[in-house]
Amino acid sequence: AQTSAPVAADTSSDSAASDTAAAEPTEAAEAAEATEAAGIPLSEIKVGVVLNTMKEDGGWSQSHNASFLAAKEQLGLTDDQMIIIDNVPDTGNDCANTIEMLIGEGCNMIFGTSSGLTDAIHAEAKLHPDVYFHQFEGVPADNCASYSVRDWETMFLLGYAGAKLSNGDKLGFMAAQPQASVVRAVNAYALGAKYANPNATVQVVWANSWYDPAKEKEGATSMLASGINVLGYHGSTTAVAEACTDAGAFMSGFHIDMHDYAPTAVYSSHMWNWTPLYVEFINRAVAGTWTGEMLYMGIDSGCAQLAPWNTDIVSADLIAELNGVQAKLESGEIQVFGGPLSDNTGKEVLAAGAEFTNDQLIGMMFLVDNVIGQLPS
Amino acid sequence: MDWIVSVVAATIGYAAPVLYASLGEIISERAGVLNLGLEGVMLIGAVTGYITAVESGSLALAILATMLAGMLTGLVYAVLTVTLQTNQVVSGLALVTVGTGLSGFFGKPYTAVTGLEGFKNLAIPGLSQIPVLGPMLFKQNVMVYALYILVPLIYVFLYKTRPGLKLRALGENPGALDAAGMNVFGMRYLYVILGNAIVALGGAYFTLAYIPGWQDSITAGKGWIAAALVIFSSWNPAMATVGALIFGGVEVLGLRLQVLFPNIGIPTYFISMLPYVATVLVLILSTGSFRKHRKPGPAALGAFYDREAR
Amino acid sequence: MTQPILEMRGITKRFPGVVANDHVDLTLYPGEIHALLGENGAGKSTLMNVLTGIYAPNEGHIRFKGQPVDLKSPKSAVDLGIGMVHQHFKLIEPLTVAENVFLYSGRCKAMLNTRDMNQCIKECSENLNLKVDPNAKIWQLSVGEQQRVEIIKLLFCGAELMILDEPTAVLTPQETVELFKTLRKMADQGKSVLFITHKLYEVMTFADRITVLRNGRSVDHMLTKDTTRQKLTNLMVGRDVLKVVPERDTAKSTREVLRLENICAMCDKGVPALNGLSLTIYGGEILGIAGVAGNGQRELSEVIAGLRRVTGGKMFLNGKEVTNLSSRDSIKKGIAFVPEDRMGMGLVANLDMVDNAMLRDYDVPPINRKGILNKKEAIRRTESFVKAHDIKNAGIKKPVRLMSGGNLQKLLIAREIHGNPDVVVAAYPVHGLDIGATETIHKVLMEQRARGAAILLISEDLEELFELSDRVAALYEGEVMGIIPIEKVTEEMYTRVGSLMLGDREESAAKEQTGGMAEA
Amino acid sequence: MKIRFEKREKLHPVWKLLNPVICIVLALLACSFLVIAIGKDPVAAYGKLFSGGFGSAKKLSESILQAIPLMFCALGVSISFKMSINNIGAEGQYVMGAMAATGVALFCPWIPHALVIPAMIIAGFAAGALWAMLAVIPKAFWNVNETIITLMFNYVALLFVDFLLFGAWRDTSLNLNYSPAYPEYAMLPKVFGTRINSAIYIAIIAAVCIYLFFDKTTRGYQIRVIGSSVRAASYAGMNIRTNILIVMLFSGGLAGLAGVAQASGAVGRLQQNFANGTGYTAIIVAYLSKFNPFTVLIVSILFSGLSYGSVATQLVGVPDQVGVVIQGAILIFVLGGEIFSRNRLIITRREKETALAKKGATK
Ligand SMILES: Nc1ncnc2c1ncn2[C@@H]1O[C@H](COP(=O)(O)OP(=O)(O)OP(=O)(O)O)[C@@H](O)[C@H]1O
Ligand SMILES: Nc1ncnc2c1ncn2[C@@H]1O[C@H](COP(=O)(O)OP(=O)(O)OP(=O)(O)O)[C@@H](O)[C@H]1O
Ligand SMILES: [Mg+2]
Ligand SMILES: [Mg+2]
Repeated sequence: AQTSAPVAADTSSDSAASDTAAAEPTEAAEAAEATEAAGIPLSEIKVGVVLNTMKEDGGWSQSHNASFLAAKEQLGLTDDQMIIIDNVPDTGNDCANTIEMLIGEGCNMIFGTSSGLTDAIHAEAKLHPDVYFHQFEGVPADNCASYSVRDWETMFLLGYAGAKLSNGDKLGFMAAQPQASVVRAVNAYALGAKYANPNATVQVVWANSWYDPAKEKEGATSMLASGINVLGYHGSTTAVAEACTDAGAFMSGFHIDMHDYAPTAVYSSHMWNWTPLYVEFINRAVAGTWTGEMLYMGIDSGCAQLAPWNTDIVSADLIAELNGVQAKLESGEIQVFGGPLSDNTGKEVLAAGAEFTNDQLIGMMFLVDNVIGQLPS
Repeated sequence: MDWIVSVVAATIGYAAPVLYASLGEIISERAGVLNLGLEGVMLIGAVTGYITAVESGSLALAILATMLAGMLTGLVYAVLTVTLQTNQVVSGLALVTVGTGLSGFFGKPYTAVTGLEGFKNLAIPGLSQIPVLGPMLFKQNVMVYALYILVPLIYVFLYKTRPGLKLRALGENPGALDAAGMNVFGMRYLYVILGNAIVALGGAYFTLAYIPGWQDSITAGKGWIAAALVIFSSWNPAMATVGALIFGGVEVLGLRLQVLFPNIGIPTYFISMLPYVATVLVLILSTGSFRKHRKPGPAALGAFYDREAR
Repeated sequence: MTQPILEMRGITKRFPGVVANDHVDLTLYPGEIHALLGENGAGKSTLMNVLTGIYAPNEGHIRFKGQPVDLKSPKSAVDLGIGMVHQHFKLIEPLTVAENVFLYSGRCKAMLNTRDMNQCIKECSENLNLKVDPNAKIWQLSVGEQQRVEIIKLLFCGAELMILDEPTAVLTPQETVELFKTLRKMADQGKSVLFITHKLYEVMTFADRITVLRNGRSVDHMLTKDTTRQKLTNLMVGRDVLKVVPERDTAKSTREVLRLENICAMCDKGVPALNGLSLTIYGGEILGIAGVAGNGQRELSEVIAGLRRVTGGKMFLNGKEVTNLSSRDSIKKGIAFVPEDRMGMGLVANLDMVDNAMLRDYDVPPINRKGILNKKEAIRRTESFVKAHDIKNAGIKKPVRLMSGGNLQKLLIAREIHGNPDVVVAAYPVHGLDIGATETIHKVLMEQRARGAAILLISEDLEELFELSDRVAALYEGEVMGIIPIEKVTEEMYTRVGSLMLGDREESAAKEQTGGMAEA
Repeated sequence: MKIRFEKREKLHPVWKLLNPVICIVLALLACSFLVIAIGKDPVAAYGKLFSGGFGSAKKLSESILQAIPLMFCALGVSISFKMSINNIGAEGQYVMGAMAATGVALFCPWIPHALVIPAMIIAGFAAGALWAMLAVIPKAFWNVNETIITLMFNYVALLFVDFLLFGAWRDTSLNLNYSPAYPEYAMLPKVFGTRINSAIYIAIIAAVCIYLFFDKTTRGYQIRVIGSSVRAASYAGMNIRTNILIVMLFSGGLAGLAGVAQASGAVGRLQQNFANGTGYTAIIVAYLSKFNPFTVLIVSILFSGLSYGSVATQLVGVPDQVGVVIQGAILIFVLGGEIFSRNRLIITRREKETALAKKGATK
């Protein structure tokens, strides 16, 4: 078992802690310490959720909100058994305050859906040892689990399709900010494109803002104007869809099925489905097998999904080809971030045959060699 | 050449909402009422336009509703600053707060509601065939075309008509107009309301033409840029157009630089600062006291008019 | 007599702390030129502002052409045909003369045509003999020219009842004559003219009837032919005024304190305002500055006080060159300044008396003790000011904006002479003050003179200048036209200084003075 | 009917006090219509709002904790507004202060541990002050409008901090645009028994100092004079340029301290969008407090309680934006209500207007 990670833990103990945490769900194997904990009857479960943006944000929080509601439905929880608070800033004291409020309302399972909430969740977890905390991509602790969804397999597929749809070797990618999760998506997209076409490159443009639709549209337009006709996207506005529609170009969507934003442009979208994760956590709590560990799910468990291929854009042949690639991904035949990998400055970041650790995946901060663009140093 | 055409065309599209806001603010400031609440008014306009468009399916109705909402904020602002004689700087900031809050409040159910056919780019037959200029100027959306009419209209109104003459006088010396029997309060109400209607259109540009769609704080600070441009423009709609294009151009080029020179070595964050830095520089260069003939702005700007004050 | 065009009855207007009009009556007949007379602050402008609908009266009623009228706003007055030239001009600075006039004219079409407008104003100004360039922007004009624009505005737009509030303060005597010729013509056409002035000579020469206000009350009205200057003065002041020229030694001082050599300076608009002005002031004398307002008086006082940079020339204080002193240094070197703009510049309205009393030496001991204010000393000093000059106040910790004009000026001058300055610059020190306060201020100036200070006194009132000054210098377009020693005040002195004020230099003045003034 | 205002000389002190209270009540009433408009119960919403912010000792202490950076920013803003310098750049100055403090806490290992906190305070103050002074140099030297420039500096500051957080200063162990966490010795001690940190003492001391500064020093005196009348100030030989810079030194410095207090007192690292609008709320707080430093402290707590409490309104289905609207509405109503303490409102009916002639409307 591990010591609980202190709020202000220095980096070395952080990584030590997460090394012991498993990357895959390994419930029973390590459940020894949890056996004494009797389960909570399902009727006494009360879930408190902290969303960092508005639950109608057309992206991140919307996907979580929908997943929580689906989980509630699936498990037959009553309305009283789940409180969802949205628009709680990652930064500052608001999160801690909100969690206090939720616990005050009787919640015994707390979920924070942004990695930015890590510090607050850790602090609160220490104060309330009898409450189960869950944080997105955080550091697990005694009563604090961490979870995420592998989005790189779907992004790889979208990149693969993009390269096939492209009129040349060059693709584009409109990205909000160079945060690790975004960087990871860009890289997976580029690697997918390269898998389809060894000469494919991906031009990335950063809006440097989480929320500036005008800028995102202009960034997309600037790539389309340079002759690129396929864009990858990581963000939650409709602006890029608009630009692609105007230019008659193609794009992949993110967060939710963006088909409706631009029926002629979106060839498919990466979609989140957190429901299996949330159902799993609640079930474990009921069964008394809940542990503070890292839970990662991916395309195989249905947590990362692709929206149906847009048959107006993607030919039946290509769909068949893509299904083949997807099968290889699910079987593990293709490792998205398998060595050897080098970044776009020529440095080798992963030796042949090696694999990234969980930490390295979470904190990915390099662009693979066929990405054109730069990260702040 | 194509590259230049596409940059200019994009610049115009990018400058349009800022220009709407600047034009509205010029009208209001010419009347002597400083309104720093542009950001709030734009957001209210943006959300109203979007909700109306989604609910009614009519863009014309949406534009009408936007202007009405802008007028309503103008009315509130006029009551505050003209009748209740409040500090205009702080009232403007209050308007930003309220506008942000209200638009978020009412826009919440409409966030990421999709499927609205906004104003599409329309090539004007004939004009858009003119080489170079055609694709730059005449493949835009209707709200941009409206500006092609609005800017000269406001210009002529201000400098060539009698009501425009009165408006110019109003911001300089309301006491003079009042003594001559003109309705200073009424005119201020009128122009603040009118100005805000135009500012609100700047917000609706985002939700009806540029994106279309609603998101919290969708204007992302453009209202403040517009306030700066008004000073730069010396309260002249023609110069405001130039200013908006400079701002739009810097922003557009900043993004294109990432494509043109992906390995430029300057962190993109510094390129993102360019529009703000440019705004500061332009303000200093155009209004600094080292300039011989600088226009300090309407003399009565920011001061409430009280007939019995000395 | 015919029916009056205007009757004002029982007009009362209160401002916080002042009753500006206290049951004032005024009657006006068609075809007459009527003078409204009164000391500064008597309530003349207030009454006119009530008449033009700018101020809402607390009590009283008005009949116009026999009908009761309710002047809710200036618009109602304009609709009735009441027009006014205000004491403080109502002009739009960045607009041209023509635009300013047409702005108010019903003759203005919806679309502006600059050429027609200019042409029209040019003709009009030529007819009226009031020369201005229709295309000039107002801010480029001198105060005199601006006054002309105001008059053109009034006459151009036409009105049944024309009110002119001190129209002649900045006009030359010749222009004054022309103006009244025009007004008389209008009166002969049946219009009525109501004008305000402090110059008894104009009243006696041009008015048909006179109403006198004192302390906000209408004290009397009469036909001009039934009265004399002496009677009017007594009515205005409320007691017999004995012309006592203050006692003063005639011993000439020769200790040169302040000398200006060829001073040039710009006004705020960047136009030259002082053009090679030279002056010397001796210790123990009062040098009066005469001149039509706007001829560089303000710039002159500010240059001496270190508030305005000179662009040429030199200034010497006690023999040492001090050109372009900062205002901080000028205070430290003993130059006191009573500015014309009391509340805006000399005092801070929102601060209390104590804060205001230390405005000029907050920075030096004993008030400043290593960056900490010595409040005790400041309070002691304020109290001594109050005692010495009998300053009425609501409490020395109350904002001075609550004080009356006379008491403000007493506070200001007490502060300025504190510490016995070498030089005292006093710009229009008694403007707007009642007789009592005026006497106090004059007494203080004479005391300073006796102490040996060099005093520069700027005033538009020649009588005041002649009364107090040892010598009077006339200023015209930023130059000294001539300096006249005052020994005995005669009628001839007025004409002599008057013609200097018009820009006739001393040499040529003797020949021309007869022409201009005799007619008047 | 005709409505006009007539100046009144003085107002009974009770009314003077009551005026803002009435305005706040009216603002809350007006906002309750919003809640009704979306079909919710305003009483329940306000109940949650106030109990969420002030309902228990714990909640009150949380609100005070949240108020600390707001206090610093509002104190800073109020001194610049007192001189009629519209510094709306507190947001950026705050962030710059936090950035400098982080630099000291994480990247200056040579500083002895005991001196780290003092060094952070000095660095935070200096960074905020420098950023503020830089923004008013155009004002001081060329008389360029400072309102807009201070605002533009906010965007630049935020982007600069983003640049660090996404690059050199990123905590590489996390998928976060955050700096690494501060070491324990860089954290401000807590006020005993609560989560409130000791920066509150600094805020109170700062308020006292500001009060004494304006009342007792020649510099404060100069600023008061300049704030009321620039002409009188130059007449008295005050160097306006120097004073602008000095005022912004303190104004920005205090906002910088907000960054230190939040980073080292509450959060323990630098984060993206760190100030989260506090710099703008501070302007409202400063104005409502009429720039009185002690009132600033109280109003800050009130406002942070409102924003905390607004989270709780979600429990009854009312979006939290209602909190922001209420803050703005309170400002608008208090601003608009001020006229009634300077004037009396006179409403006359048409028929009565002529009667006014004889009667005399007021005594
Ligand atoms: N708007 C105002 N607010 C407050 N007090 C005023 C106002 N206007 C005039 N007063 C006061 O009313 C009194 C009369 O002022 P008014 O201007 O009518 O005098 P006046 O006779 O025109 O003097 P002058 O010869 O100096 O022009 C003065 O005490 C003045 O201070
Ligand atoms: N009305 C005003 N309101 C606010 N700020 C002003 C105003 N007038 C001037 N300033 C500012 O004060 C600055 C400097 O004024 P100051 O009087 O100190 O100038 P100065 O005397 O030339 O300075 P120095 O003595 O250092 O040369 C101006 O550039 C301007 O930015
Ligand atoms: Mg007068
Ligand atoms: Mg100076």
